[in-house]
Formats: sequence, C-alpha cells, structure tokens
Amino acid sequence: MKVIEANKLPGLAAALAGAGYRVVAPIRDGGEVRMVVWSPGAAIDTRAIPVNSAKDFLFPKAEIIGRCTLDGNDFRPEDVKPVAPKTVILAARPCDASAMLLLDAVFNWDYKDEFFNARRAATTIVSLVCTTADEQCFCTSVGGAPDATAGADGVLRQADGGRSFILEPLTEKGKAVAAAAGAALAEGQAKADAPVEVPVHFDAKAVTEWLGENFESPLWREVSLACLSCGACAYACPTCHCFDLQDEATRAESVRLRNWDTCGLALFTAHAGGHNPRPDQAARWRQRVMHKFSYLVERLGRLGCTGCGRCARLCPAGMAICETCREIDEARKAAVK
Amino acid sequence: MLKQQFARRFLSICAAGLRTRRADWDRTGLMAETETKKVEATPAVFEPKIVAFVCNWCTYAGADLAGTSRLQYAPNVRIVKLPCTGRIDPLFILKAFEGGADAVLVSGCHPGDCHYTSGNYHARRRWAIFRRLLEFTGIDMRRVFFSWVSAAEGAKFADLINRITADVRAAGPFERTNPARRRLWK
Amino acid sequence: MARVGVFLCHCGENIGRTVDCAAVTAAAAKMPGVVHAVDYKYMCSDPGQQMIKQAIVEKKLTGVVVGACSPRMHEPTFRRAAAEAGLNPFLLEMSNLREHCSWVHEDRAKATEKAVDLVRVMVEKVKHNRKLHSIRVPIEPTAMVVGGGIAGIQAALDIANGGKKVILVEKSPSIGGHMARLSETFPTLDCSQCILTPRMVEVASHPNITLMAYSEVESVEGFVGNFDVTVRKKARYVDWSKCTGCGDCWAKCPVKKIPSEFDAGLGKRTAIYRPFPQAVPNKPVIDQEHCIMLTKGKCGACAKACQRGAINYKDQDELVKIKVGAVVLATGFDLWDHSAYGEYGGGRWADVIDGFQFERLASASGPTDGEIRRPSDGRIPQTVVFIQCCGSRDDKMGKAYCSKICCMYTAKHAMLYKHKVHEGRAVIFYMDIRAGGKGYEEFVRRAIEADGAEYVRGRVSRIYRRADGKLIVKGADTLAGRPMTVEADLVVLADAIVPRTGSERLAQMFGVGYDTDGFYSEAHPKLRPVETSAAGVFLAGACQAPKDIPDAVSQASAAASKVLGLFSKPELEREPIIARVNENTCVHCRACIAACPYGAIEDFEIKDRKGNVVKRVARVNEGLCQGCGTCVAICRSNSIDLDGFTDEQVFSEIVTLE
Amino acid sequence: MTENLYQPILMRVADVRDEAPEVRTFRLQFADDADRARFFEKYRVGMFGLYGVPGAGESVFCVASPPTRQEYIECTFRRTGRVTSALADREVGQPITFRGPYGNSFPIESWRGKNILFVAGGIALPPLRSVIWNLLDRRAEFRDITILYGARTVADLVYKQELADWGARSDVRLVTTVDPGGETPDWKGQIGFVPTVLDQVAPSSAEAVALVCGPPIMIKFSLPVLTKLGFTPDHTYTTLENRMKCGLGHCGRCNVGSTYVCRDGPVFTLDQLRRMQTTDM
Amino acid sequence: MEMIDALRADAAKVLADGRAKVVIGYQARGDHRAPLFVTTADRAASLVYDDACKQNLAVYLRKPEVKLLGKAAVVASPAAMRSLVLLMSESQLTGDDALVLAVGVGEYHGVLELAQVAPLLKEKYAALAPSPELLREIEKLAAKTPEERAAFWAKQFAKCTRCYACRAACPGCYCTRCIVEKNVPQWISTAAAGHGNYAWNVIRAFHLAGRCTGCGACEAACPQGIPLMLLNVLLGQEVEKEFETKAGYDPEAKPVIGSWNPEDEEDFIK
Repeated sequence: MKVIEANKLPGLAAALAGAGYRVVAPIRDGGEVRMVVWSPGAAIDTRAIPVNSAKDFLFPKAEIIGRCTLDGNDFRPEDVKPVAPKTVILAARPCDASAMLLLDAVFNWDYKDEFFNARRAATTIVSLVCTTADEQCFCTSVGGAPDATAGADGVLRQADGGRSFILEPLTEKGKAVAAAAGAALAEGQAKADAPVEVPVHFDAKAVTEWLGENFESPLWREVSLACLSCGACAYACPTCHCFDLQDEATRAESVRLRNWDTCGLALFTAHAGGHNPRPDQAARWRQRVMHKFSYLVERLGRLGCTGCGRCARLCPAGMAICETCREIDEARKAAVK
Repeated sequence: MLKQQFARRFLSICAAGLRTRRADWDRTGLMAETETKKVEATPAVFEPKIVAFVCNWCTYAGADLAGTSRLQYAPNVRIVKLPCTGRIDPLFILKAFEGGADAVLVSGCHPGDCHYTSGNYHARRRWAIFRRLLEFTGIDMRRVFFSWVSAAEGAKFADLINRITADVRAAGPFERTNPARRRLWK
Repeated sequence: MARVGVFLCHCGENIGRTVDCAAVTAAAAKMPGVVHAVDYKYMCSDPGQQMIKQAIVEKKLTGVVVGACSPRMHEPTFRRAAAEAGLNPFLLEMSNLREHCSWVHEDRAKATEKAVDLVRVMVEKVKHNRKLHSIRVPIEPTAMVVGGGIAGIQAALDIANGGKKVILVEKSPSIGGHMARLSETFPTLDCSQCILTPRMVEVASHPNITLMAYSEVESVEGFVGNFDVTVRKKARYVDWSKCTGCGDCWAKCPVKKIPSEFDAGLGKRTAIYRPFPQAVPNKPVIDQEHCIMLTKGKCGACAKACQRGAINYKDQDELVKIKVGAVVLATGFDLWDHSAYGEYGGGRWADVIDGFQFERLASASGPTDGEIRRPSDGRIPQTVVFIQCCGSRDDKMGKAYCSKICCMYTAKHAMLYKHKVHEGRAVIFYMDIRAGGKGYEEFVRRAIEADGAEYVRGRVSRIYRRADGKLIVKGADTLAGRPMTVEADLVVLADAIVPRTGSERLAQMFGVGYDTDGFYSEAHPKLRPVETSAAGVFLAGACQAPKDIPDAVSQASAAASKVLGLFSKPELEREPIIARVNENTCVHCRACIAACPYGAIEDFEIKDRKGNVVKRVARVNEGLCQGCGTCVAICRSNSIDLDGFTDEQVFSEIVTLE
Repeated sequence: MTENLYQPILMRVADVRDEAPEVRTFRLQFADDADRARFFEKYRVGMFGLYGVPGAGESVFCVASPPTRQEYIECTFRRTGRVTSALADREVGQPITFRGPYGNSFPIESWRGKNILFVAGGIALPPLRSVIWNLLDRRAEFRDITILYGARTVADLVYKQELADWGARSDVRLVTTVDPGGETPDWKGQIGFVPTVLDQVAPSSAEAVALVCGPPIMIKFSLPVLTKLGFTPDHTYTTLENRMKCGLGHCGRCNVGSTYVCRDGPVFTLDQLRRMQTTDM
Repeated sequence: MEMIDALRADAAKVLADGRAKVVIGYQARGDHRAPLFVTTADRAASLVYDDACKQNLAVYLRKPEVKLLGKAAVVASPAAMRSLVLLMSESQLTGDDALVLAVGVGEYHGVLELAQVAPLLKEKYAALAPSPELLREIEKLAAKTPEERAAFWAKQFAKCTRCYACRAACPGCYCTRCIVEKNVPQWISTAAAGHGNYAWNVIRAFHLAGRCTGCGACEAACPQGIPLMLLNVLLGQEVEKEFETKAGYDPEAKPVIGSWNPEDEEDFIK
C-alpha cells in the first residue's frame, strides 16, 4: 500500500514535477481553492471543493487550433499541434474525474479531436475520495459517488483521520505516476477514512424520462426567471463543452481560437440575420437541462452532469440544476400518484 | 519539407536570440504555450512605436504646419486622423497598446477652439477618467500622452513628438510590461 | 471585392528627396487588396490625375489611396478626379507623405518606412470606405445681417441688390452705427453723415430688406441654409405703423436730462426719443428705464401729445422666428472703457474724453454744434493733448493688439481741432504712427506739416488735474530723451477698440469661434477671412478685428458675395460625414443625446404596424449633424457610427500599425 | 496520431459571379489534387462545408455544385457579417480555406424513376441547385423535374443564367415568380408569392418527392399546399441552416432537440422535422 | 413589527390590491439567497431579507421575461435604489414602471413610487460611501509601481472565464448587445486570455464610470473572485472628486461621460 503523510503532499507534487509532470492540484490561495498548476510553496488543500473543475486542463478556456501566415492577399495554413504537456491531476474530485468520460465521448463522437485527445493521453488523473461535501453536492443522484473512481487513473484516499493518504493506482498511467513519485510515496499501512455521505436528491432516470415528454412545459419559464443569462454555470461545469471558434489576426499572422461558449448567452444561437431559435431565457435554460439530462443520454448514453454542484455554488442568481431536477422528479411522482 | 522548416526556424532562432515566451495565462496552467518563438533582437537604439490619435482641425493641421515649416522631428509617430478628439473612443487606445504601441498620444484643439464647439471638452473628461483606469490597471502613465496642439502650433507639435520619442526611448520597450499587449502567438 | 489603387506623388523633389517613392510603391503593390500601384512626379497635375482616372476605369478600382501632400491641400482635387472617372469621391483617401513625412524627416530609410506605414494605414481604411453622397439641403435664400452699422448696411444692401431677401437686425432704435456719430472721415474729410445717411435711407426703402431695429437675436437653431433664428423685438411702446415721426411726443416729454448715447453722454435726450435726427427708422421709442409712466405709472404726456394714438404703454417684447439661409455678423465694436487707467484719471475728469466724445464735439450736429468746447465748463480748450494707444498694444491692460484706426482718427482730430481753433495747440503722444493705407501717410503728414499738430513720441505716464482745472500731462519725449509736461485743457484718449458687449453670447449662439480678445475668428486668416467655422455664418466689419470704414465696407461686400454665392444654388452640398444609429442595438440610454454639441440627436419611437411603440431609440438628424463623432465614442454598445470615420475604418487603421 | 480536425484545405477562387445584390457565387478550385480526391470521395448533394478567411473566421454554406462535376466546387452566399464580408472581398486567384464536406445528403439514389419537385425561395436555391444539376447530369434516371423558384424582386433571383438555361430545356419545367411589386417591365415569369404559385402550378404528387428550401415564412405557407397536393411528409425534404461553428457535432449550438443539424442534417424530411423538439418551426 | 414582516405585509398588499403583478424579492436556499418572484399574496411569506442578499434585483426590471409578468414591485437596498434612479436618468425606467419595497439601513421605508426614491436617497442616504477597507485597498494598490499593479491585475484577470456574470448581475449593464459582442469590428477579443481579459475588464469598468452605484453585485457574481469593485470604486471616487457627481441620486442627471464643464481637470494635458 502506497502511503503518504498528509503534510507531505507537496513533496509528492515536487517529486512528480521533478519527474517531468506538470502537476495540477487543488491549491489554496487566500480564500479560495482552485485547481492550478502546482509550484513550489503552493498549499495543497484537499478539503475544500475547488472553484474550477479539472476540465480546464483538458479543454482549456481558450486554445489555438489553427494558424495561418498572412502575406498580402495570400496566406498559408500552418500546422498546429496540441499543447499537451505530460500532466498529472492530483486530488481531482470524483465528479471531475467521471466528467472525463463524457468529454471523451463528445470529443470522439465520430470526429476525433486531437487537441483534447492528446491532452487526455498525456494526463493522468488521480482522484480523491471525498471526505468533505457541501449542500450543493449531488453526485449520488447522477450515478456517481464520493468514492467513485470512474475516469480516474489512480485514487487518493484520506486515511487515519486525515493524517495521511493512500495512493492506489488503477491504470498503467496511474502506476507510472506512482513509480515516478519514488520515495515521496512510502510502502505502508493506513486505514482509509470513510467517504462522506451525499444524499440522493432525485432519480436521474425519471428526470430523463420526464424531459423526453416535457419540451413544452410551464416549468421552463418558471425556473428560468431568475437566470441572468451568463456563463458562470457552464464555465464551472466539468462536462460543459460548448465552444466558439474565433479568428484573430495581425498583419502577419492569424490564429483560430477555440473559446469556451455557453448556451446561456442569447447570442449563442442567434443567426446573422437576427433570427434566434432559442429566443428567450426559458428556451436557453431548457436547452441546458435537456442537453445534460436528455440529449446526451439519448445520443451518447451518458448524463452530462456529474453532480459536482459548482453551477449552483457559483450562480449569481442562486439557481441550482439539482433543485430543478428534484422539482421535476417530485412533479413526476405527484403525477404518477 | 519538415527538415527544411526546422532548419529555417533554427537559423532564425540563432539569428535572433533564443527566448521562451510563456503566455500570461500559463500561471494558472490552463494552457501552456511552451513553443519556442523567435524574438527580434533588440536594435542598438530602441525606436519606440508611437500611435497618435489627432483631430483633423487642430493637431492634424498643426502637424501640417510643422511640415510646411520644415521642422524636423522623430519619425516614430503614426498619426490616425479623426474629425475631432470627441470621436476618440478609449477602445482606440487599448487597441493600439494591444498591438504593441510603446506609447499613445491623443491630441486635439485647445479648450474653446474645438471646431465642433465642445468635442474636446467631452474628450478631456473621458480621458481624465480613462487614464486613471489605465494607470490603476498597470499601464505606465509615461506611455500615454495628452496634449492640445492648435493649427498654429507646428513647432509645438514637432517638439511634442521629439519629447515623447525621447521619453519613451528612455523608458524602453513597453512590450514586456504592457498589460494590454496581445501575447497570444507572437 | 476590394480593388485598391495606390498613387504615389513625388511632388517634384518634395517627397522624392527623402522618401524612396519606388520602394513605397513596391511595398504598396504587395498590400492586401491593392491591385495597382504607381508613382509619378506630380500626381496633382493633369497627366497625374489622368493616371488615376484611367486606372479607376481600367482596373475597376473600388478604392484609391493617393500618397502625396496633406489632404487639406489636394483632397478635393483628387476626389473630383475620382468622381470624374465614375468612382464615388469618398472612396478616395490621401496619405500625407509630404507635410507629415518627407518635410519633417531627414533619414531616408526611416522616412520611407514611415511612408509605407502611412500608405498602408490608408489602404486598410479605404477598403472599408463606403460610397457616400454629399448631403443636399435646400437653402432658404434669405440672409440675416446682425448689426446695422456701416458694415451691416453695406452687406445688407449688396445682398439685397443681388436680388435676395435680407433681414437686418439692429440692437438700437436706429441703424447707422458708429459711423453716424462721426464728424468727418479720414483721409478725405468727407462729412460722415453726408455719405452714410443716403445708404441708411436706401436700406429703409429697399424692397428686399426688412429692417428690424431695436431688436436682438435671442436664439439660433439649425444650420447653414436653414437657420431658425429667434429675434426679440424689444418693446418700443410706440406703434411704428401709426407713428409719423412728427416729434410732438418727445417735445412734450418731461424727462429731458438723460445722457444721449448717440452723443456719447455729452448731449441730453428725453425718455421718448429717437437717437438722432437722421435716424432710420425715424421713429421714437420709449426708454422704459426713465419713462415716468412706465416706472411710476403716471404722466402720459406723450400719449396726449400724439395725434395718431401711437403710444402704447402696454407694449411687450415680441419673439419672432425667422428662417434664413445665411447670416452675416456685423456687430461692430465698442471703445474700451479707459477708467481702468488710474494714471489717466480713471474716468473721473470730465475733460479727459474718448475719441467718440471728441467726434461729437467736432460734429456740426453735435451738442456744441461743431464748436470744440470742453465738457466741464464749455470753454474752448487752448491746448488739447491726444494720447494714442490707450489700452491697445498694452499687455498690462490685456490688449496686445493694435486698434488700427486710432493713429488716423487722432490725426484727423488734431486737424479738425486746428481747423476750428487756429491758435490752439494739439499735442499728440504716440508710440508709432501706423498710417498704412491709401492717402493715409499723406494725411498724417498734412496734420503735422500743414496744420502744426505736435507729435511727441512717448508715453504719458500720468495726468493730474490742477485746482484751476488744467490737466497736467506728464510724459516723455523718447526721441528727444527728455521728460515732458503739457498743461492741457482737454485730453482725448484713443481708447482701444474692443468687440461689442454681448458679442460672445452671440458667437456661442451661432457656433462661431472668437479669440481671447473676443473678436470673431475667421475660418482661415488668409484664405477664408470672411467665413467662420460655422458654415453659413460670415463676418463683416470690426467684430472680427479693428477696422476702418473702407476695410469694413470691403469685408461687408465680401461677406455679401459669399452669401450670394451660397444662395446661387437652390441646394447646398455638405460633406456627408454624419453619424448613424444602429437602431437594432441602440438601447436609448440617451448619452449621445446629452452629448451632441449640435442637438442633432433626437428621441425616436419605432412603431409596429398598429402604431404601438415597440422601441425607443436615438436618431440622428442629418441636417444638424456636423460629424464630430462625439456620440460614437460615448455610445457604450457602439450603436452609432460615423460615416467616413467608422469604427471599422479606424479599427483597420490601428490594427495595421501593429 | 489523429489529424487536426480544424486544419482547413486551401482553395483558390477560380471564378466570381454576382448573383443578386450582396449575393455572389464562387467557383473554387482545390489547391491540392489529393484534397480534391478526398473531397469527392465523400461528397454527396446536400452536404455543406466551412469556408473561411484567416483572420475573419469560417462560415457554413452548402456546396452548390453537384458531385457529377469534379473539377471544382461552387458556393453561393450573401454578405451579411464579418466572415461573409471577408469572403466576398476575395478575388479570382486568391485563396480561401475550406473544411468539409460535412453532414448528410439527399437520398437521390432512392428517387430514381420518380418525379421531382423543387420549391425554392430567394437565397435558398443554392442547396437545391446542386441537386438539380446532379439530376440533370443524370437526367435519364429521373422522370419529370419541376422547379418552382421565387424571390422578392427580379434582382433578388440568383443563378439568372442557369434559370434561363433550365427554362430553355424541354426536359425541365421551370416556373419563376417574384413577389407582387418586385417585377420589372420586361419580367416574363409569374407574379405572386411562392405558395400561391405552387397552388396554381399544382404538380402531381404521384410517384414524386418534393424539396423545399426558403425563408421560414415561405416554407410555412408552402407546406399546407404540398400536403393538399398530396406530398407526404416523408417524401418532402428540406435543409436546415442553424448556426454552426465546428461542423463536427462538438461545439453544441446547432442542435434542435437531440438532433444535431451538422451531423444528422442538414437534410431532413418534413416528417423528421415534425418530430424534432423545437418551438422554432 | 419586524422589518421583514412589514416587507412581507407590503408585498402581499401590493399584490392583493393589484398595484403590482409580481414582487421581486429574495428567498433563502440554505446559506444562499436567490431571487424570488412572488405573484400571489399568499407566497409573500417566503420573502427574506438580510446581509446575505448580495444581488441587485433592479437588474430584473429590464429582463423581457420578467416584464411579461406585469408591473413589478422590487425589493431594493439603498444601492439598488440608486440603480433605479440611474436607470431613470438613462430613460430605462419611467414613472410607473415599477414600485419599490425600500429596505434601508436598519429600517424599512415601505412601498415607494419610483419618483419617491431619489428624495429618500438624498434625505437619508446621501453619504453612502464605499467601505474604508475597499478604499484602503485601492490606496495600497495605487501606491505600487505600474509593473506591480500590472502583475496584480494580470493574476486577477487570468482567472476570468468571460462568463459575463459581472455584466449580467449589473443593472447598469443593460445593453442588448454588449460592445464585446460586436464583431464588426471585434474591438475586444472574446478569448478568455491575456489581452481579451484585460480589455474586457477595463472597458466594463469604464462603461460604469460615473454610473456604478456601488451595490457590489458584479463582484459578488464573479465566480472567480475577481475584485471588480476596486475598479468600480476607483472610478466612482474619481468622478466624485473631479466632476462632483455621484451616480444614482438624480433622475434628471446628465451622464458624466456625455457632459462637460469648462473647468474640468486638465493638468494631464500638456
């Protein structure tokens, strides 16, 4: 059993960095904990839920996917290769790790996205068994669990009441990380702490079913009233993957950027001529819920939600998808009765 | 083909000096642009790039007068002519800095002399606020110049450009510390 | 779709000497969108223009950049050429390679590099130029002349004789201005009233002239071709349509001791009065400040005297809105108040007078019937000291300028005095004698040599009044290099000429610039001396700078010809540089409406077919917009753009400078 | 190693034709013959591509030329925004970028021996033009071909030369119409809105399929007429033009319900459309 | 009567007597506060109000989806009331567009017509000022070198994801097409990266210069914790000092940027 004392986590990070990994971990900076690249001196905090998700390192918020050299009226497309440094994401939450499976499916749906795939291949995800959660967490409602390992290459378990961690490799990549850690990980014994309990709030299958029949429902207008039309939820979400392609250019060069985008913004689907197939916030909020709980299930066989709760935690208008799902589930149950 | 490309890149690196640029978002590790890029070797005398936004009726005419008077000044300024300082949107300044200007000059008619009676008063107030914002967000105020140059002040225009050029030359390239600079792919 | 042609002018050697034109042309040829690039010795010459025209046609150019001199020089030339070749003239831009580059830089390499940038900036701009069409505005062929002095009279008559209607607005009850007050005029010594009054009468009787005496401009809206001027007709308390000007009223008026403005305070008038006997219109007004009936509510002597029943004590100011196409400002001048000169008595002594007072003393129609009698005791002064440059050319008094006419009228005064008081002594303290003008120098020489005026070059440092009433003038003769004291009976100060009180307010109403001294600014000191920066507003006379009568008259005629030129077409063409609102994205925050210097942006309600308001937006009145673009920079959502300087154009210019 | 999905190929503008105000057609040639071969291996009528100008971006339009003509492709577009303006600025000989073909296609093989009706309005003829030419190039395999095409004004009609050619052919029935008020003095076609003219022309629905493309309002009023004429929803086709960015099913903005227009479309039968979750149609 | 009871009673009353069709207030969701749209008097009891209510509900008055519900009565703090006055001065709200349930500092002012808001503010809340901590923070930052400030903001702006929650939460950001969404030309890069983030955050703050009413909703909304109020308050202070005006007190106020005074500062213009 590979064990490391809790206060030696930075040592693990240092060892992995020394072995050529870009180490991403939950780092405390002032009042907030974020998943960022570890640098010497940074404080790893496994107790707070990070503001951002691990998605940021596989599907960055802006990325160059095309480049041309410009020469007067002429131009030449250049090869653009993914920036995919060897990375280990330490102590990713299980909800972030399992989100990878959905991203895998999306970015390989017929067309294989080399940018995502290259980073995915270069990234080892060591998830963390959650011993902390908050009222926004609802992984257990969407098929996850605080100790789920889906999408992870290895798992860190808090042990001995928080004094140490057990690192358990699950895949070859995970083993490679364990090996690269070298002396930072000791062979030893420790007793894993119990994962936190996350209550089940709704039945996701039932929600999916209800959605299939309720494209037109007064609920959409009701629940979307508070929505301010921003991207806070989508950009915090570990599975949201919508993007925009935008060109920027100087006289000599142009780049094509893949930028995060979100169905919450009115202009997302607006046509150049002014027509907008999703004309109001009700339609946009419906798209968000439908996409996660119905369309992705139908097309890719996976929920587009891992119950991380970030959207609710960060929503400036206090909206919560979990709440909506629970309402749907309850409405359905009431209808059945 | 690839080999040729490599050779070309290698040569250019040798010629220009090797430097690795990290995108400023790299800190968060969101995206590492680790590719090595060529950086132009800094010339012996740094020639600042100054973008000037001037009004048509006073400063542009003042610059004309400098010309007809054959007053010599530094060739580092590039004038963008607008009808009035009132037309100058703060976005112009940001865009110039984004594009790597070492300094930006905004110049128009003296108070009371605006061809459009009050465009320069509007501009003055706008700049008073905007420059605070630029300053506070890290743009060195030694990079932003405001002046009134009338159609009669050819000499003032020439002096102004010489002074700005000298000042900015002394301050050095803005490239490294310019917070508005586009650093995506350079 | 962009097919840009670049034409580089060597301007002889002017550009070619420091800029490598061939290199710039080669660089231009490679710029994106450029399909044609040539250089030529003189692009503005006929063959040069032909090159442009030919290329426009043959190469199907959609945009042209001419790299040459300043656009202020030849932009109209090249735009005309483009138009002649069938290209919208606003698809042509100029890069200023001469004034902004070759003339100001010596380093050939750097100048060439800059020239390439200047051309590229314009190539990028012109690709985003859109066809624009000069704005045509119908012209109201009526002119307004503000000020009824000699300049205003001349301008009004010239315009009226040219066949156009004129509204002449005069603040005081009669036209004539200062010239009516003069005794004789230099250098010919014509009787001022003899040459002026026929003109005044002509104004009154001219079918094309509407005279609005005792009226003032209240407010101005609109723009060239279509000004809406509101004129305040001041309450006269006399119904001029009934009044015959018989004079019964003022004969009966009990208030008789009011200092006459016309006589510069030396004469008296009644409360109901006409300013002077030859006044036009020759009808009285009641001075409400002094009239007993109007101030105390009893009297009514004039009403009783008037057989026509023309007196109306209930008369009120009346606002009249007049549409005019052009305006001539001829508001004239005042004399500076010399009371600021403590060393000259600060205005305390009756016998230290100004030039106008002397004119009235010398005038046959004046309070002394043309005898020179000093105001304090009516005695004929035996020694008169004239002091020139009183205020003028004196930085301490804030008047750096020369008042131009004082040298001449002082010489005239000395001459007139000597003609009337043969044994009297006329001493003139002067700084320089400025007698540039036809017959002027001869006139001054005559004053000195024939009439014996004593010219002393030097400043008067002080005047004090001795108990016996003598004014002791202490000065210096700088030519002789000695102090000098003159015991004078009368001192005449040649006070500085200053713009008429209230002229600044008028300038603001019309959008005309004025200098620090308050004189109206001409559009160009050399080439557009009678135009102003406000289109359709012209200048005549001393409101622009101190002037003598012939200069004022010439300028008035010049202004009149400008007005007639403007009126010679039924419509006006304006540069179509105007702002436009994108009504789709405008949210009607009204910031632009507040900011527009011309009040050219208005609220507009977009209605559906049933007439319900679906949206409120800002909308630009094309007639009023002058194209400054202030609104564009203020609009947060960038929902306004300025034709000719659109965001896209400016953006392209900036981006290409990277 | 997979390839960069976003790497475009280079095309050169071989010909430019102005069709209508702000509407133009490009004939594009492949800069690289291997690209051409790869393209035509996949290309079927109805598919779309992403046409781009570096610095401006990419824009989606259908390929308006048929796979029966393999020397080039053509596209027709209206200048509306940043990308289409940049494209419109391209001149003969200049390059543009291209990605594609993407999307599904019209099942023309199943139409052999059938009567085909085309109903198009305005700028929506291009998606059908490729089908029309494809069928005409294989004329013998199909029965009656009827084309009803309308635009707001005569000037707005696209492919004027081709309309003349089709009109001159004896094996095509072409009806052109313009909205009332949109005619010119020498206009020889019909005057009236497309649905009305469709009703008058009344093509037979026996053994027939219909292809309808046009502005939403035209489609809305044409569908009842088609139903009246007996065209069944599963034999009536149209194409959707939702906003797209990637063309790959990844970017998440073109979907109508769970249907992704970029990969499941752009060609749909009326039947499919009606089953989609949308309040838009 | 407790403040909250009075608020609930007023909410119920305006709904019951039809003066308003919807009351926009706050509800509690655990520790979170979320907006609540009350359309029937019986639900007014769910309204809460406390220090955790960070959102500025004035933002909803311009939302088309909310407008469809009919005339609203909005729960507003003094800062939110200033937003209402700002919106009035910019012709975004007029006389009877809304009612206000005016929650003051330590007291409740009852139901106000829009026209009553400015007088109340002038009488009771004329001295509303940013917190001393915030002002100290600004001073501290202002005292640093430009490079240090650039580094500070680079770190902050690097976090920005361009979710535009700041914009969405601000009642003053009511443009239907934000400048950042204009792509011809694209002045501000939409990429959540260096130059785009700098330009966006700077221009957002600039567009609120002289208009920010200090409610802090933008900063509270920012999921990345960027201290946006440093910028807003800096400019607010500048405008107050130089142009002697404070946003949101005068419904007739002219826009600060969009008006001028011959005596405006110009010592920076040489």
